[in-house]
Amino acid sequence: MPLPDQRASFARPAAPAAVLLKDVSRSFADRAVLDQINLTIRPGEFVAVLGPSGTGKTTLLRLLAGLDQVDAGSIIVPAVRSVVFQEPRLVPAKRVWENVVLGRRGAAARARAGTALTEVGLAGHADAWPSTLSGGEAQRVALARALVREPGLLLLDEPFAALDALTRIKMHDLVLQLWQRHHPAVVLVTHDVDEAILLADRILVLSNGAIGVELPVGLSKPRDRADPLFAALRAQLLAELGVGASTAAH
Amino acid sequence: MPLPDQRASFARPAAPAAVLLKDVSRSFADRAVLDQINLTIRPGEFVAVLGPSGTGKTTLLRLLAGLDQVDAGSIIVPAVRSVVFQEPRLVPAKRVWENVVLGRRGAAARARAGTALTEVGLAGHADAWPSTLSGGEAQRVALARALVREPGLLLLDEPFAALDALTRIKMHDLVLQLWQRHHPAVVLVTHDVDEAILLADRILVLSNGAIGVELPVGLSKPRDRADPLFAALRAQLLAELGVGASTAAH
Amino acid sequence: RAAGSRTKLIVGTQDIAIQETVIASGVLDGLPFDLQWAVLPGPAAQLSGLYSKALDVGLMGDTSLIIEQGRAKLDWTEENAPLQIVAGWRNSDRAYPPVVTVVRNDAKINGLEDLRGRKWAYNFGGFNYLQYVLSRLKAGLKATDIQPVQLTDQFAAAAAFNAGRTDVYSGGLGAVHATVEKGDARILLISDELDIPSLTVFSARGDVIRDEAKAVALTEFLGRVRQHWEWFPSNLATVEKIYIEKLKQTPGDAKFFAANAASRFFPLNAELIRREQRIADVLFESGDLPKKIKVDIEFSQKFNNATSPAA
Amino acid sequence: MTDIVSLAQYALSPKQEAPAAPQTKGLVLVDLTPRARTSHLSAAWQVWRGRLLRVGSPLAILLVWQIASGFGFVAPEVLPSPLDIIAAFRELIAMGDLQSALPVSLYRSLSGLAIGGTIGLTIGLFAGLWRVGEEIFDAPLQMLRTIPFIALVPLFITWFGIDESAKIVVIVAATIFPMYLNTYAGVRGVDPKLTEAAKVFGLDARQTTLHVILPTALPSILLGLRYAAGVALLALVVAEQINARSGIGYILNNANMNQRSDIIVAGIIVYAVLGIATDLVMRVIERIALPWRPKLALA
Amino acid sequence: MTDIVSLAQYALSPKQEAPAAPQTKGLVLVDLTPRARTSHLSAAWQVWRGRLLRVGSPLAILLVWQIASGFGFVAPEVLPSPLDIIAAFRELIAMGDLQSALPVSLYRSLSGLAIGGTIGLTIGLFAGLWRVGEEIFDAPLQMLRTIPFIALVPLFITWFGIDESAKIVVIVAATIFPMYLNTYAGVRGVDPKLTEAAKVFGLDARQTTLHVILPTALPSILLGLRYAAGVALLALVVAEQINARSGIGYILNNANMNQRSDIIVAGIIVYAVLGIATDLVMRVIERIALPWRPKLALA
Ligand SMILES: Nc1ncnc2c1ncn2[C@@H]1O[C@H](COP(=O)(O)OP(=O)(O)OP(=O)(O)O)[C@@H](O)[C@H]1O
Ligand SMILES: Nc1ncnc2c1ncn2[C@@H]1O[C@H](COP(=O)(O)OP(=O)(O)OP(=O)(O)O)[C@@H](O)[C@H]1O
Ligand SMILES: [Mg+2]
Ligand SMILES: [Mg+2]
Repeated sequence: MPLPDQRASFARPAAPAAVLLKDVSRSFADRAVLDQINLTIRPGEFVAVLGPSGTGKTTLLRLLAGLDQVDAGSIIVPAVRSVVFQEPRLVPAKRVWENVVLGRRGAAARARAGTALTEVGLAGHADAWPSTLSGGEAQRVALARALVREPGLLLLDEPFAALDALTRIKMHDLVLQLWQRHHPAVVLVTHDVDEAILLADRILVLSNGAIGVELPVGLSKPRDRADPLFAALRAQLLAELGVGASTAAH
Repeated sequence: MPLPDQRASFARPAAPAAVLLKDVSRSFADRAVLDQINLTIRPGEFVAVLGPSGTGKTTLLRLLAGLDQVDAGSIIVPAVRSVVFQEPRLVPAKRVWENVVLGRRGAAARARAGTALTEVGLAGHADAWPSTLSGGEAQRVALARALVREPGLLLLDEPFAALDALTRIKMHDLVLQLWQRHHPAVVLVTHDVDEAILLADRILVLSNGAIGVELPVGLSKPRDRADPLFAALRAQLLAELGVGASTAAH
Repeated sequence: RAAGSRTKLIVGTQDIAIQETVIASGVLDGLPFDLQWAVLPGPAAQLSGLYSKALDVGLMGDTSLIIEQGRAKLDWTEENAPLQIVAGWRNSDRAYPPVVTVVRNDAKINGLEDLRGRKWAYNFGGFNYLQYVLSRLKAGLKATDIQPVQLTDQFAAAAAFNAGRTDVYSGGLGAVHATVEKGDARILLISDELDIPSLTVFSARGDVIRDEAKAVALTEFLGRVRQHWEWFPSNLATVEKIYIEKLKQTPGDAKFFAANAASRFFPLNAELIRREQRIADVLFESGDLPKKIKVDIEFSQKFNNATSPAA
Repeated sequence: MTDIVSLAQYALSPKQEAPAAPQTKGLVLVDLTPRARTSHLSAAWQVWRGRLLRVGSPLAILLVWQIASGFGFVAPEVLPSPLDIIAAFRELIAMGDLQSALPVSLYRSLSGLAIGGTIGLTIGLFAGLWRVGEEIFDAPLQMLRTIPFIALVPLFITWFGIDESAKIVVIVAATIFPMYLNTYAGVRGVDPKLTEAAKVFGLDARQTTLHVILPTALPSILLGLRYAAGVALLALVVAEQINARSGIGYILNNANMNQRSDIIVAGIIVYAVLGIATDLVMRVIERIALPWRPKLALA
Repeated sequence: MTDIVSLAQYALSPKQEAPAAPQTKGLVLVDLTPRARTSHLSAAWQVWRGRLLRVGSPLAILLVWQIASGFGFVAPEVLPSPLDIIAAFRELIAMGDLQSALPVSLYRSLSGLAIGGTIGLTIGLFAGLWRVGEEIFDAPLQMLRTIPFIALVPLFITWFGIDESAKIVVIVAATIFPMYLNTYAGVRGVDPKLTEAAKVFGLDARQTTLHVILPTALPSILLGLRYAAGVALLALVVAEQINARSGIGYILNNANMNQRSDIIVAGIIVYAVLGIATDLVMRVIERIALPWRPKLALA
């Protein structure tokens, strides 16, 4: 698999890049969770990140979001970013709609929240308190909150993990719509290989602190799971994740 | 699909049943989330529950766990129950191993926690604080905590949602092992249709406050995703969940 | 009481001044009973100590029992009087009046006639309050004719006066003497001009006075305190040192207070009782006492021999 | 259903789960069905037991007290009997002392609380939000809180005079700290996950404070207000030593000087009633200000 | 990295994100790379700024004060100058007053705190865990807290005598409430999700308390201890009116009666220092008892 030369693209700072990571490292308690990561993401590019549990996907997203600082290396990202965290992170003291337009008030904000909540199928819960939501509902509120903004970089940390198949498909469509409208760079962390292939332009597999594999997805959107290329990509990625065809079937 | 006559089986209380739900209803703010549910689960039976987000799966599990009370109907469950909640629910002030054997102390408990943590692949995190865990790690700790006990009923609320494919397979094996050893009745809530088919003896689809479909899984374990019966079941369940073959492929 | 066990007398004081000078005077040497001192500031604490039998003898002003008797639910009689004064003392030198009414010089008060409408600091209770009431009455003024500033103790009242927050102050001279000596204020009226006895007294519980052994001890104790008063004037330097070191007074204050404290016991005689009776009547008329009382039962003359052998 | 009070019922009294007969080879079953009618009655009983006990435990104290003094176990000088106290109340009301004291004292307390509480809240927010705020203000406030105002009345008079404002200054000084400490702790206790989210969504300092930190820290801030309200009442006893002619602190001080233990105890009871009233007001405020919180029963 | 103190740096000062040049059609980029060397220096500076400010703000007060009195803006009766205070300290130390006062007073405070704190903790746990506990104890304690002990010295003498124990009783009575209220609030604030988990895993009341509720409520309980420790010091002024011959409360009361405003201010400073010492001790206790909490800087 041809790895694009990160260093070369970084050497030309005028190149159209929304995200530039150079030799980024991050350690916790002397364990290097991320070890000299290099990564360039074009504006409007949709990148999916796969990788075993505890391998540093969330850590990478926190660095991109500006919530954590690198121990070494340099990092350039768009000024306006939006995040769906791995947990919903709703303010318990604010109603659902207030959480969606966090920081804004008034009828306009309320209307905007209403639209976003309708899109995620939660129009009826606009006035509820976060503590009364089901797991998937809370996750969709967090999604709505991230999508009402117009970020240059959209960071999604397993945003669909708590959703059933149908809702998940609807949310996929929603994210793709938004992406087609504003063209933010997107980094989507997921454990669902199919999801990654369905949505992303490029798929990274993180493991042992490094980007193990970097796969461009050459399929046109919308994509079809039945496409043989899809199946090939899936097999390749699953193998990369340690799940051979035999293991996958138990 | 032949629905077993719940009422009939309930009428014979001496019948070997681990869980007996009769006309169980539960409402929140006048919305009946569960509406006259009838359900019998045999000791040692593995039941998977599917259903759209916000349909009452967690509510059902809370009732079975004894954490919530029915508004109407009656409910009988084993005295010893164990739960993996939809969120990890780790005590932040206790180290990971102390969370696993919550309530017990001493070298024996410590050793037992160590074994359980090794099984979920977190031996190295035994002394960590919960706040330093990644999402999937926390979920596995919660799983370890549920599995160190010997319950008559094991309730699992999307316990593998935050796990990558490989870790997920390992955790499936772990749950099946435990199940084969102690034969608890198991109720597994999941959004992953394949997971349900791989693990369960019977699959329920919850929707609109009722058990819409009840499918026995007639496959012998271990199961093979490539089995045509498997594919048929999957298609049937996906259709039931509103995901036709066409939608599934986008 | 088991044979051989010594009588014990617990004496309350409001600060450590008197106990320190009594001890320093050496009069307690070879005391035939056990003496225990207890410091409880304020007359209320002294009375509580007495009532709860934590104290046998308490130190207070001579008006405290007047108020106590006036407030009592049951009328006091010779038999049931819970407390009686057993000794009283003050400095007999007019140059050291115990209580005074003082005016600030910047207030331009030349005589009693100028007191109308002034801010007047005093504290409630005891002969300080009496000084205020009698000064005001002497000036022919009602409480509504002035701006009364009532504070809980004379230290607060003095602080208000010294800081120039009031024009007039009634109470102990000690607390304002520095202002007077600086020339910022002058004395307008002393207690003797108002016929206020202003004695500091020891009060004992009725059952202590009736208890043979305790009464003997008390007699002995008062006799020795009398010796201490005799020792006192000729040992002012020692007293000053005690005041500076133990009470933390400034040297100037210590000099003043030592001279001021040089007292003698006054016999608890008919003359004193007559003056005290007038006080009780004034307090009744001013509305501060709910009932008319006879003060003679507040005085036990049983110990006069010990305090004033000549009388 | 996650009523926090039900913790007791849920977590700590397993007796509600009547074990059903073991049905299959050692598997013990329990019947979780609530007995509907019983539970209806028992809910009513719970509410009433609550009210009874809340009123009952002070009444029980009163009863023991009356019995003790009625049978002469306690001398009236040690503790006046309840009947004496009632007489004292009659006296206070007949003379108009109590009626005039309450508005005066409440006005002093409330204005002191308003000023001191605002200062404490502001500094608490500042120190909670910015490290530099903590560095500047924490030490002086830790010092302020241990200043024994009781021993400072003369100094207070020297500094602040003998007017109404001096009394309020005492209350202000006493209420700043509880408000500060709880606001500070509340702000620092806000889950960093939430402020991280606010940061990511571009909220500025003001917005983060207003929309995330304040609402989340509100329970702690209200606890501070609860304290401060109590302290504002207590400080009256000191404040009303300063040239007061009315007020409940004055009544107490005056009774003290006049050795009226019956009035002192009556004053304590007034204080106790005000304490309970404060508590009720705070419960109502908490109910209104924290609608998202699992409700604590008012009963 | 989720250091709670860094809230300020993270959420509220976006200036650390130096905007890089906009590179593509309106997409503004920022450079999040920390400037390594600068940040090393700035971390050290942060720590030192912290220490400086913490010591500096009290010192600044001192300086203003000395200047004010040195230039005669304030009369020495109104506020003795710092030099006067130093002289007063010399005097107190030379006479041995301070040296004897501190151990005596600390002993009284600590024993009162130990007893009162234990009672408050116990009742707080009881009321927090069981609704019936709240119903029984809350009203009496809400009453207790507003009792103005300052005005009750005579009654205290009547009830508890004039021994050492009476002094400690005053402190006990004063420390129960802060401990109670914060324990209660802490227990009630424990996330019901955690107690639910404990219930499901079969923990009984004792285990749930020990393993889930106490550790989770500990921050709040320690806040209560912080309060109670402060109150235990303050109550000395009242306690040491009862037949005391030494102690810092006694020194203050005595200075009050002898109009030594320099000693009063010295006493206030002793109190302030004790307040800061308490704070430091509590910080250490918090550090040790709450290892799982994002660390608050000690500096
Ligand atoms: N604050 C922290 N302190 C110590 N260790 C941490 C901290 N945050 C994360 N880690 C560790 O770093 C590793 C990577 O965590 P991260 O959350 O990035 O994993 P992840 O790839 O998102 O995993 P998952 O898929 O389970 O969410 C984990 O082993 C975790 O325990
Ligand atoms: N305490 C509550 N108060 C009010 N409504 C509630 C409460 N708990 C749950 N609900 C509502 O009940 C419905 C069912 O919730 P539940 O958690 O059972 O859904 P779920 O099937 O588990 O969904 P998910 O797959 O998203 O976890 C939701 O719409 C939720 O908003
Ligand atoms: Mg993660
Ligand atoms: Mg759920």
